[in-house]
Amino acid sequence: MVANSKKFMNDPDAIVREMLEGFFGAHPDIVRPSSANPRAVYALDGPREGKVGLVIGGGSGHEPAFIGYVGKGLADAAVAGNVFASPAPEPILQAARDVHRGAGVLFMYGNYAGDVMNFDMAAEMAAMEDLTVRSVAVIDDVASAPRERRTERRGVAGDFFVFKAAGAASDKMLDLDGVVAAAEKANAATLTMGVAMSACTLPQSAAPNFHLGDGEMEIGMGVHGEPGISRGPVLPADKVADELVDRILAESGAGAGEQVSLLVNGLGSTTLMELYVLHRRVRQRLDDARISIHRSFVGEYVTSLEMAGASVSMIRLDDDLRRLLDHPCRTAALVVA
Amino acid sequence: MVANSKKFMNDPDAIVREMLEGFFGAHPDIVRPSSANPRAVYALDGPREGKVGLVIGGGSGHEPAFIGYVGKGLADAAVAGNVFASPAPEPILQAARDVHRGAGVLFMYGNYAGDVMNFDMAAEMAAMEDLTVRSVAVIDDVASAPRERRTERRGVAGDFFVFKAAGAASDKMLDLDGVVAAAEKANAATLTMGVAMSACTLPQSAAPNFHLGDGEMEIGMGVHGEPGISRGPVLPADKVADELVDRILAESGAGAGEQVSLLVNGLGSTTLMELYVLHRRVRQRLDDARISIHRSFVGEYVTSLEMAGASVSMIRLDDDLRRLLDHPCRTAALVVA
Amino acid sequence: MRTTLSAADFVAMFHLVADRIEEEKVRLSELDGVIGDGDHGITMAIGWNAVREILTPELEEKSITDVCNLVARTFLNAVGASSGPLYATALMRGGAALKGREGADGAALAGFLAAALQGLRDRGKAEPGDKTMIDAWTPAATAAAAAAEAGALPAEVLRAAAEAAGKGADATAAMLPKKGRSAKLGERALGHVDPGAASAAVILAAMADGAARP
Amino acid sequence: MRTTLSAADFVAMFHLVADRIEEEKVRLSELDGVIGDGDHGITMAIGWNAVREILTPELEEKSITDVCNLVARTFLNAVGASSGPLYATALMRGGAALKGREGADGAALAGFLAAALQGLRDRGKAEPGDKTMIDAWTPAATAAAAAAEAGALPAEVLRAAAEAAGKGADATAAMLPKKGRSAKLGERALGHVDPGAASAAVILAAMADGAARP
Ligand SMILES: Nc1ncnc2c1ncn2[C@@H]1O[C@H](COP(=O)(O)OP(=O)(O)O)[C@@H](O)[C@H]1O
Ligand SMILES: Nc1ncnc2c1ncn2[C@@H]1O[C@H](COP(=O)(O)OP(=O)(O)O)[C@@H](O)[C@H]1O
Ligand SMILES: [Mg+2]
Ligand SMILES: [Mg+2]
Ligand SMILES: [Mg+2]
Ligand SMILES: [Mg+2]
Repeated sequence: MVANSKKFMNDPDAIVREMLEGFFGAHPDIVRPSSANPRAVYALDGPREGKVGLVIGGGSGHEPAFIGYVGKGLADAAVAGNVFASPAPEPILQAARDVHRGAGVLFMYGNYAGDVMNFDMAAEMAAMEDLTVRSVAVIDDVASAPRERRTERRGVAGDFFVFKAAGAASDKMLDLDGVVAAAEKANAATLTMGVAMSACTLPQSAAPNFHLGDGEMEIGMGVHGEPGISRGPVLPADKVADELVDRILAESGAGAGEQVSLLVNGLGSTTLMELYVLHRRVRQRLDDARISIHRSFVGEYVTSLEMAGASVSMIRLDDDLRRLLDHPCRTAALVVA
Repeated sequence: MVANSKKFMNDPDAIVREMLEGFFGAHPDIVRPSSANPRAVYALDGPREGKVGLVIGGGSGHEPAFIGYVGKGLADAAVAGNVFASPAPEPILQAARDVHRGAGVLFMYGNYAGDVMNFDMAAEMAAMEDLTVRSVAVIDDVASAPRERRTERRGVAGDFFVFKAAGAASDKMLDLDGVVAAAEKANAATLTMGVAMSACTLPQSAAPNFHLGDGEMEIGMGVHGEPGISRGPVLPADKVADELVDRILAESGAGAGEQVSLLVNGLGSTTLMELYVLHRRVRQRLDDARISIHRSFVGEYVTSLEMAGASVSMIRLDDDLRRLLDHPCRTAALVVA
Repeated sequence: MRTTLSAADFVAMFHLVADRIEEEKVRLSELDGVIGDGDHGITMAIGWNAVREILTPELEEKSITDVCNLVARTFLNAVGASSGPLYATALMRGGAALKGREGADGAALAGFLAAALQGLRDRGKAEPGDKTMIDAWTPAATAAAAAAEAGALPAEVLRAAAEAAGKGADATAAMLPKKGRSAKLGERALGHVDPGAASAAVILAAMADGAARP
Repeated sequence: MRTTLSAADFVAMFHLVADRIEEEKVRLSELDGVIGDGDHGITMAIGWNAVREILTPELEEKSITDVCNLVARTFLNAVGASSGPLYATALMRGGAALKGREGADGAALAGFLAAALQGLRDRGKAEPGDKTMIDAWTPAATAAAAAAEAGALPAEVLRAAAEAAGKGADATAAMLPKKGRSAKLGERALGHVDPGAASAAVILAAMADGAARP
């Protein structure tokens, strides 16, 4: 396996800026740029008086996360870091200022040391300006730490469900406590496990960012190639799905008669055909467990450049969370009508 | 460049069936299966009395095309062939019967010898059953034949625009002539050119389906690896975009003050980041030509398994076509609200 | 050697075709990878494997025409693609040419092949020299007619057809493509054999071997 | 050799750091590729190249503290990631320790490094032995303090720190990771040097070389 090191790019050092320019040019009906904050994407008609401002963010290279989730009904702003690197505090703080409408701001991001440090520094700086800011770091990756240490877990594709719930809560004009509560509830209800088949190549380097042998896959690998639970020969799709589902079901506590929502997420170069083959087995397993699926999302929601691999995320729903997921939104990556 | 030959699959001979099962299990709110026609996907609430039935189809491996474009406001049915192989006449005919509501049926597919033969056979069989069927083969790929022989051109990502226009026309209850006219108008207004960076691997074979050298790209290559216009070293993104736009603009006749819609489409393993970098340049070029963009679509709309590459499609709009593109639809791959 | 071929012989021949196509699958896909989309071997194998499933002993009781029709429909539905309509039409036309016959002699076999070729041409609209399977089937039908004219037995007619098809397939390497996925390739296709022509030679050789079995 | 380092010397040292990081970029990313996400060299180079841009002659007129603060903020904003907050905090704390000084002697340099280390620890909450840059900076600060105690000149203090950092970085190969992206790696990280520790050694060596220039 050789990662694809051929890319459509000009200057690798300019790739994030050029991506953002391209994004604004493509979706002027959804987002707007700010010359004061070139690393942020603002919702055109998101922020409004009395609404909690939702700022999400993280490293670039995970598109459509995070910029694709900005828009009415979801995030008010996304701050983009360099590829696989948290954004710096300055643009995060600026975004907080810009989306603040008197009801406070919520920062949301995947739980990585870098993101935590940068968003925390921004929150400290915001506090000095008397902006009320709270933070929720998504911790859905079951493979990244045992249950007893779940606050150490990484945030991966489950970001999608947790952001969606918080965005809906904020769009419904819940107050900051209410939005934080919705985010935390979704965060606690969401579990993800992934599997990687190949590495990806960072735009600035010519080499794959990790190595997986021919015919090898790694179960539980993180979206940046962080090592997972086990590495071994490529298994049939149903076996892979079983490994992911077993682990998720064992932890979730979801039982017969309950309802969940599913995300079968592609990491970059895994085909939709394969994702549906995986979904087929995941659904069989949930049917067997008499857990019903309220809504499934299948496709690329949180990627790792052109890595080959997939993840399964499950959010255990109650009426509240279901309503939040079904709440309308209009973003570049997701339209719920 | 080595194509990714590791896939999430069980039995390669069962992959299309398993994909479809996964698709139905994921989107029961949008599509339904038919036990009488295991290779077809039916819209849950598409077909209705007096509405022209729209049946689209083609080889599998291009997901979300074609199954992802089935639903209210777009296609009433999609028929899936084997990977990169047209579906057979039997399931196409069955779909025609099943979506027929007294107003005739329109078949739409990309213009490939195999698809033409199979859909034509199905149309002949339908005629013997007194079903009125018309056909429109999409011919958007400017690289596949010179303008004088444009009816020989292949159908690639522009399928998306042409299907969308026809689906909207049928949802607006135009009669068969009207829907055909809308489809043909969109077909004439849509031009696409693509570029490939790597091959893909068919599920049933272990080898890439064609060869592109390290550091090479091919401009004008088709979605199955059909050779294009020129093969050479990988160019900067802006140069690639220029090559595609030059060719499209030269032919389209779109001039200052006009409006178009754009699709920057990924073929499989090209990242969204790169697609936005391409869109950036395409938009600069259209801005320079004072052509305005009504709506842009950026992402994977018509793929070639996990091929790396991209295409740019442009549809020249008038008021009619714009209204058809903006018409609401709800499918697995596209929600317009 | 048989003087006429029965429905059971056709069943046996088609069995052998299925086996040979499976054996040649990788080579045929590789040929298609060079000038097409890389699936021809896979497609043919899917089709002929589906045919194998319906080649039951009961089928031997049916007429040659019925056998050909059933094989045609089975192949078509399993395959689609370009090969599906082409071979389905060819087999139905070939089968129709043998309508009402208990057994097919050398001349009947030549008629079968001529009708099959006409089916391919009607369906695909390709001309000889377009670098398609037509360039294997055309010399095959011609050679079969000549052999039958000379009084050859069915297996000999098929052998002549198979040899001509092989030469015809080889000759496609020098042709510029005009039809099918490789049509856009132009000069770059020079030097490469057309996969559909190559598989035609495989099919006819299998039929000849099947007919020659004791 | 200088007995004290001025703001201009700090500017020169940071220049050299930027050069050395650029040279070591690929190696550092490769180290991160083994146990992290493969971007450490890229990240550090982005940051230090941004710093290079602001290292203008005018800056030499400012205080050491101001230079450090400006470098810290520039690095942070260019980088984000883990390294951004860590080094920004370290540099601000180091700069603060030199507040009001025209020039920094050996003892002041040791104080600078001790304050920087404390900044890294406050920001990242990593302990020695967690297999991070802390395992290079901790022995570096200790060695610097010992050298200063023994009356070493600034360049000698930095040299002692750099050598200890190099050894500290090498020693991370034997450690199990506890913080950062590689924390999930466990046993598999054994035998591999932590990229952040490796870059710490590069930075300190560059500073020592810069301080020793005539
Ligand atoms: N119009 C046509 N007439 C005759 N043969 C054709 C025609 N188009 C294609 N072929 C044959 O079909 C072969 C390719 O078949 P296959 O790979 O199975 O289908 P597809 O082109 O759909 O991938 C070509 O090598 C050629 O011999
Ligand atoms: N909490 C921490 N405290 C100190 N150093 C840390 C911490 N987390 C990570 N590091 C250091 O950061 C390095 C990785 O930096 P870098 O690759 O630039 O950032 P990222 O982890 O965001 O990709 C690690 O090798 C480690 O030395
Ligand atoms: Mg990183
Ligand atoms: Mg094909
Ligand atoms: Mg083919
Ligand atoms: Mg890193």
